[in-house]
Amino acid sequence: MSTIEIVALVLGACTIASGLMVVLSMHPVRSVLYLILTFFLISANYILLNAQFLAIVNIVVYAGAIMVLFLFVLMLLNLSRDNEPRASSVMKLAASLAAGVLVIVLVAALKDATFLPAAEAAQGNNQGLVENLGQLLFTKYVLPFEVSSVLFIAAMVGAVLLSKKEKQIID
Amino acid sequence: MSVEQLLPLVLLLPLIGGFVNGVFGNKLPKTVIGSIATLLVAASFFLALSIFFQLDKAVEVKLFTIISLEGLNLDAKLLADNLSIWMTLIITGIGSLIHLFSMGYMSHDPGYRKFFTYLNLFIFSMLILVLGSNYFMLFFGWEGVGICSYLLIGFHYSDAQKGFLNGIAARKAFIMNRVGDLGLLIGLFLLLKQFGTLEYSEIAAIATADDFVNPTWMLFGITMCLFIGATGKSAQIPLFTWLPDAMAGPTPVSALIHAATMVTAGIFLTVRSNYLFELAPDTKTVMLYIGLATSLVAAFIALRQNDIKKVLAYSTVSQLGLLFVALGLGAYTAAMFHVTTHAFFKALLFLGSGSVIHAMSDEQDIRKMGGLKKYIPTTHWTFLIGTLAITGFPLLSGFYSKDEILGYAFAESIPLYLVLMFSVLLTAIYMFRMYFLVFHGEFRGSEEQKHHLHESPANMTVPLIILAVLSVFGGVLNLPGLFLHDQAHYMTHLFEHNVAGMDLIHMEHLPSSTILVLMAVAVISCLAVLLVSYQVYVKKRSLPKEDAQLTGWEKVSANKLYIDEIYNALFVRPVEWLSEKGYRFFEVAILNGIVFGIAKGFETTGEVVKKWQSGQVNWYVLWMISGIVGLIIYYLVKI
Amino acid sequence: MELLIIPFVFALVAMIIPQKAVRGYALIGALISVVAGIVHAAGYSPSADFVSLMPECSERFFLNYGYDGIGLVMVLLTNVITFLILLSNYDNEAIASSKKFTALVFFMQFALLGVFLSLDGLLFYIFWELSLIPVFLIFLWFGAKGKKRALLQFFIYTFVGSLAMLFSLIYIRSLAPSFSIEDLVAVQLTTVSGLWVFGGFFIAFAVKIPLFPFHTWQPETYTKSPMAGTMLLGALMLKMALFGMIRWMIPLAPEALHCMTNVILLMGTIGVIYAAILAIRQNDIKTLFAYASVSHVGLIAAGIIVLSLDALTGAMVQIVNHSFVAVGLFLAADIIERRVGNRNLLELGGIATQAPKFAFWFAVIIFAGVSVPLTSGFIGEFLLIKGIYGYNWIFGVLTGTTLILACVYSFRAYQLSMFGPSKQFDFPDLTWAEWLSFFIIGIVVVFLGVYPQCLIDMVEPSLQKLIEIVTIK
Amino acid sequence: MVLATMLESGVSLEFYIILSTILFTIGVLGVLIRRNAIIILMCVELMLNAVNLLMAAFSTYHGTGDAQVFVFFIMVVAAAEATVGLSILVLLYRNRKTVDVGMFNKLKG
Amino acid sequence: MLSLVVLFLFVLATLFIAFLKKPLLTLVTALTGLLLTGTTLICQWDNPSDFLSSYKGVYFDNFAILYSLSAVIFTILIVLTGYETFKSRLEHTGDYIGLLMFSLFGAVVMVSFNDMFLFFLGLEILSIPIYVMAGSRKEDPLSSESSLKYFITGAFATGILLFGIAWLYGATGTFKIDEIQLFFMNSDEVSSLAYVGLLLILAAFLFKIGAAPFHFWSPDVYDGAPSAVTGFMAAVVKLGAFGAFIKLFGIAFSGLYDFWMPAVTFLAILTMFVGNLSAIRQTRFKRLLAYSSIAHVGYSLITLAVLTGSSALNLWFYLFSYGFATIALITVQMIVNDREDRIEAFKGLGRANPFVGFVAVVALLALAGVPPLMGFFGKYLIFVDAISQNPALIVVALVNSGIGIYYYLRTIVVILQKPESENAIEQSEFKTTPLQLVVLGICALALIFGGALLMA
Repeated sequence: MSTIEIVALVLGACTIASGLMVVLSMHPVRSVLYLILTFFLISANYILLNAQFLAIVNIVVYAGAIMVLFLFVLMLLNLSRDNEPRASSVMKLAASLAAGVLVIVLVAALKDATFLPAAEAAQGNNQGLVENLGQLLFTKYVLPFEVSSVLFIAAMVGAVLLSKKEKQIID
Repeated sequence: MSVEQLLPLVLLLPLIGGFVNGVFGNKLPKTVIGSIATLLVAASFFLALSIFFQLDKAVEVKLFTIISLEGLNLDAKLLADNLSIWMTLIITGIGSLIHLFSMGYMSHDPGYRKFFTYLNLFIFSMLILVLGSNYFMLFFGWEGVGICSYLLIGFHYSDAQKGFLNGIAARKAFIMNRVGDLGLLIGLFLLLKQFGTLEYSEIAAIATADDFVNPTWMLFGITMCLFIGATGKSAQIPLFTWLPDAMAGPTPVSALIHAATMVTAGIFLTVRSNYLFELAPDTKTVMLYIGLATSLVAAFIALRQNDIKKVLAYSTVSQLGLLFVALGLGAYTAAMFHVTTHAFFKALLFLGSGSVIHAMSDEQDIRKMGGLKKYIPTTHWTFLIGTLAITGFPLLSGFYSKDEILGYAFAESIPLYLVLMFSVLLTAIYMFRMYFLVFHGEFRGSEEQKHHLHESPANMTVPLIILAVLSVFGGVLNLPGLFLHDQAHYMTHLFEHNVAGMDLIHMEHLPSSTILVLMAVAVISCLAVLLVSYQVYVKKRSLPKEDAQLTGWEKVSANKLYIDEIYNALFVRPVEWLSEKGYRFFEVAILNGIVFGIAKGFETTGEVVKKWQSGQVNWYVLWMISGIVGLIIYYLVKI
Repeated sequence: MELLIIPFVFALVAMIIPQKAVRGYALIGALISVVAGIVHAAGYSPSADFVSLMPECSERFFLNYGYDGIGLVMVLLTNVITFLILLSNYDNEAIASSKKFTALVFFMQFALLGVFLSLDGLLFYIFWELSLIPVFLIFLWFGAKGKKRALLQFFIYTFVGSLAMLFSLIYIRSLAPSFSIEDLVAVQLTTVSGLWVFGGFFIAFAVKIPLFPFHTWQPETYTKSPMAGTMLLGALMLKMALFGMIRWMIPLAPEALHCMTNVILLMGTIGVIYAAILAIRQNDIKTLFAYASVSHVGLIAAGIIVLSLDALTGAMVQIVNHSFVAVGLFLAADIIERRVGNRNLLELGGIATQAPKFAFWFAVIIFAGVSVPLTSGFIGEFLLIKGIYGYNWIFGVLTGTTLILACVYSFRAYQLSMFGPSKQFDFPDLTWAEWLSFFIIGIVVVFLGVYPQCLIDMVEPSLQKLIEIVTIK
Repeated sequence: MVLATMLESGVSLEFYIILSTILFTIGVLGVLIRRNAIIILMCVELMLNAVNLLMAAFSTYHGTGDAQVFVFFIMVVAAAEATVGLSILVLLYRNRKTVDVGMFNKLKG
Repeated sequence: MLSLVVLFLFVLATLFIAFLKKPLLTLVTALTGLLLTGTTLICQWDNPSDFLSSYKGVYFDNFAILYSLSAVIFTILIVLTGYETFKSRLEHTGDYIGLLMFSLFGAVVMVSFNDMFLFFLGLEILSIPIYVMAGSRKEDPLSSESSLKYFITGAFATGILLFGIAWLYGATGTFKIDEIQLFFMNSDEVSSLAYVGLLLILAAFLFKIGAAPFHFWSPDVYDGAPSAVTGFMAAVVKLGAFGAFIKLFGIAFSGLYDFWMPAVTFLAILTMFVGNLSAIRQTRFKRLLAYSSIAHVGYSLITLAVLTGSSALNLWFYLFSYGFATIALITVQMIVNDREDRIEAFKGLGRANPFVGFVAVVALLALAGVPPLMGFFGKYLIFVDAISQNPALIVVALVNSGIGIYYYLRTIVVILQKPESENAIEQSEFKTTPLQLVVLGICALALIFGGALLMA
């Protein structure tokens, strides 16, 4: 077993553990923090996968922006208390069962998977670098890129629509 | 005019009468209505008479095609031969007399116009029955007379007390007839299957051809079916109980339909099909014994009936039984002879009874009568003649016709003869009982009735007199060869084409002495009964017991052998039970239950499925996950 | 083509004419249709081929109309019966003066004519379903109290039935180049696929005819629906199914006949006897007539399925007869109900004395119903029973009992309502419109009873062809 | 780079698939058993991250950048969803003073 | 492509013009935009062109134009019918209309995409505005609840979809539709990655169209969302989702047809039953519509389960007819405007307002599949196409149509029934606006003559 494997395994285990803690910790803020940790660990995985830019973006966008937003809302709504009602035990059992079976069947499906021949993992395999991605994004995928801006506008309009306090309600 | 022209006219005249009276009658005075009806039937009679004398061979007149299909050709076609014209004469002849009688009898009835309309329509139907040249036409008439009979039995439907029962009697008559009709209809189908046609002439040609191979079972089936039809119309066991009930109708109707004409349709049918019956001896045997049984049973019941018309009705049934015995013996001409004489004296008796009832202000119970001979002499004398004729009093018409049949029976077997003789004896007993109770002794009715007693008007007595004359002299139509060789067997010769090819007159093989002995036996027995009855009812003045006091055989007789009750228990009740329970427990509970159960099932399922939609979003997600897991398991299983 | 256009136009125009003129308008409209039908009949020479209404564009599926003798008879029947329905309702102010009602009846006529005239499977189905809508609305708007259950039952029943037919049509369509009847008939099926096709049709028709045990919707529907609705149902809609058997079911899938004949025959026979027995003790006059109808049409269905020329001819005669008789019977029931306010036989009686005309015509209808000779009912049943008898004598005898049972319940109904002493209600005699309705019915019934050959001549070639198709396949 | 050769050196693609599957399932589990809507939203984010990881792994495996571009778009969507989701939650909280999804069961049946 | 640009520009225009607080002007702008979009779409008929020729991200072939155009038409109808509601919040009128148009944008992308990028983005653009719109009646807790439910399940489904796309990518190494298609056609042995990916994508689709057992969101969301949004979901969202569905499964995954066909068939049957059976006992109108919509999804899935050359067209026609019927009913529901949304509230509608009653009945009959309405022809096309392959499936579908008739008919009876008393009519006054009447008229015309036109 090579070093890399060990690193990968440990990293994987940590990621999973951290992810589990997100779900299992009962305090919302703690969940958020575990999630941020998970994001960091995933970023580490990205680096391991030679997707350096992705790793950075992941931290910036998720851990930096999205999770802060979550925390913000959590604080705003004053929900940072450990008073979340527990799911019913039936639900818990069913959920664990479903999740367990899901993993098992997915892994079972993977059992006899055949893969396309891997790409030449040449030394110059550096598509994960920012210039390559930028190249792709602004030439080949410029249309989806533009379309995603539509998505953002829509989301923005929607968010404004929903969050704005109605005058009538205030009155 | 030729026969071809006259024949449709004979048929049409009564129809025209019915139509005119039915449509325009409400604007006409009563006398005109009655006259139209009577005159048209009489005209029909005279036309038939002229045909009768012109006729030398059978004539067929095609009117139009009813149904023409591949392999099925049914024409509206008339046939004039001696048999059909003979029947026509009886129908129109007696019919016109009864019409005449009705003009008086029904004069106070509000349904006067309706009555004559129905009566004319009946004549029309009956003429179709006898004049049609095929079984299909016969069936038309067969059912038509049934309908008219239904209408006329239930004629007084709005009567406050008896209206409802009249209706029931009418319905019973029609339904029982229908049972027979179904048999006849199936007989028709069988005929079509066997012969491919319903024309009498064609069937006769095939059946009497030399190379005809007798399909025994088929012919047995055909003739049995025809016979079932005949039992319905001619009131034989097991379908005879409607006839006594049919007396609910006005008395002229009983005379015309339920004595003289319609009930003899079965006889006519059998005689028409005699060549078929000859090929099916088993049916003849059945017919013989059914006829015998009917004759006995009806005579037995008649012994203790107190309704004047009921007695006559059972007498009719009994006589019809006798006729079927004759037919069973193959004595077709004798049967026709008796049909004729029976038409005379039974019509006479019924009309006479009508006259009595008329005089008694619609009283029919003979216990309330008595001593009427001095109040209504004409009726009395004619009634006496009728009674004597039916009991076979010597030299009256009934004597000849009955004796002929008895002779055939004797020729067949002596026990048969004895049983038949017994039945004849019973006839004499109940007829004389009735006669004496009605016309002799003290008047037993109410004062009011006594006050109203009067002889009927002329238009009622004239038909009585004519019929009495016919009853007396009707015997000459077919005198036995014993007396006058030249004029004897007029009817036998008349019908020899209709019943040709069969060995019929085996009575002729009986030695003259035997015949004389038989006649003597008949005469003696008749006279003996007359004397005994006279002793009992006139001298001893014994009266019928009250219903409650009856015991033993008398009770059984008075209650008509409980046959109505038995039929009720056997057929009516089960069907009604089935109808009610079937509706409640099968239709509603099961069939409807299934339909609504299915609907209910869907609704319940809907209710259950609705619960699935719990409103909890976690569960929704869980189900989605289950779906995905299911899909992937599907993959794992499939690959 | 005018056959279809006339009622359609009249249905549309009915909505805009003035209220006062509705009744006259309705009669005129119906009369024009009758005349149009007669014109077609006068120019028709019987043959087995279809006379196309629009020969130049019959390849367009929605213009593929035409008739043979059978179709023409049905068209005439529809037009005359529609006229009769409008006429007999003339005095029922609430209904006859309603624009909605008039429009719906014309619309119904349109749909029915479509059913009888379409030579295209899909078109047939469309009209078949379309015909439900006016009846549904008539039922809904003019029906009796407590109709909802009956309404839903009837419509779901028939809709589900027609879905089965849709299956058959689509199934056979997938094997044929087009939906035109010639193409569909030309398809050769295996026994199994034939059973599928046949079965689908059969469910639809069995529900609508209705055959035992699918008949349970009928009594309730008949009692709850207004008279006009009952008439439309009993006189015309049921005939759609019988017509459908002759025109579509048997020629399209004769492969299944050898399996199904006995089944249908049995159902028909049971229906004949069962419904008749049930009718015997019914006290509601409409329920009684409903069961009577079940009994009669069971016989027709049984006759059709044995596929002999005489039975088929008898079926056609009986279809016509039953339509007229049904109109007559339900008119009588309605007259009684409207004047007495009661349909219970046990509480009726003595009407004949008060209303002799009514009593007479009611009797004529009853006689036709129990197939007395000289009425078309006799010709029809004679031929039907003969045909069934020729197929199997046991069934022949069993179905023959209808002759007896029909008498039992019909006469019971007639007697209880009309005979006996007068009861405590006032019963005016027929109005002229009612009288005329009865008169027309009576004339037709007697005419066909005496001279059915005119009808037979029209339908015989087509029936011959039907038998031929079956024999060939 | 040393790390670039990790696939050849024995850390197989399966490893990453399984890893991301497990992460994904943890996200699913969170959605199922948590009742705080915000946490549920976070769990969805976790699911999306699992997908991202898988995408990145495949990208490296196939040697093209397309999948990494796809990951960007997923992030875009995640951000948009988070925005909208949070505003819905804010709205709900205003209405009902709770974000417990168990309480939102007025619509059912 | 041009149409997308036009649409986007007009959405922006609508949003900005709305600041003027002149609702009519906003409406006119939006309608102009929609009509122009429609026109540009029509101009592209039979003339598929691409804005960026090197990368065919979207591709407006006739299929795409047909679906897009229908979506545009439905959006116009929804905007018209919902205008009254939108107008009531002046400061949000533009947002409402704009969001619906955004969603339409997503729908157009979803039927014209050519690779997974745009498919995925289109799906999100389609969905996210609807999450918002479902909750747009902010003071109404039910509306918010429906929004939340839709959002959670929707986001979850997005996760599933992406997971599926990832697996698929792992197997094929491409995001392009045509390449995926080629991959499945050519490779003898397909990796299990592809199967699992396909199934996950299938699950996401089933969620989006609302097929059992992924349908649970739809009754709640249909019920809780404002009526116009419900109509939009039933008509446009479903059209977009089905368009993408058949595009992916009918083209990209057609090589694996034998694999996914039984699953789809089974789910179609399940969906039909769940939808119809649940609908039987509903008392609320929009829930009824929702379950009926589920049932219709079941019928629509038949086209996918049998997949022939004409499936896309049949499916389109079916959804087209379904859309008209649903929009008509939603409009009627808005006219009735019962607070509790009871079906009983429809009582006397036919009497009080015959035209509205008539359209409602026509629409319900069309949903029930009664000829000669458009809905019948929709069903008919699907069934004819399917019957030779799978007669049993058609039997099941017909049985379900039978069940469906029950509740449609019940509703019709309620609509047409006479009210118990005369007062009842006066109590329930049904207010209509001219725009709604126009919508109803258009729907009725389409439903009555649509089928005949197509068959001709």
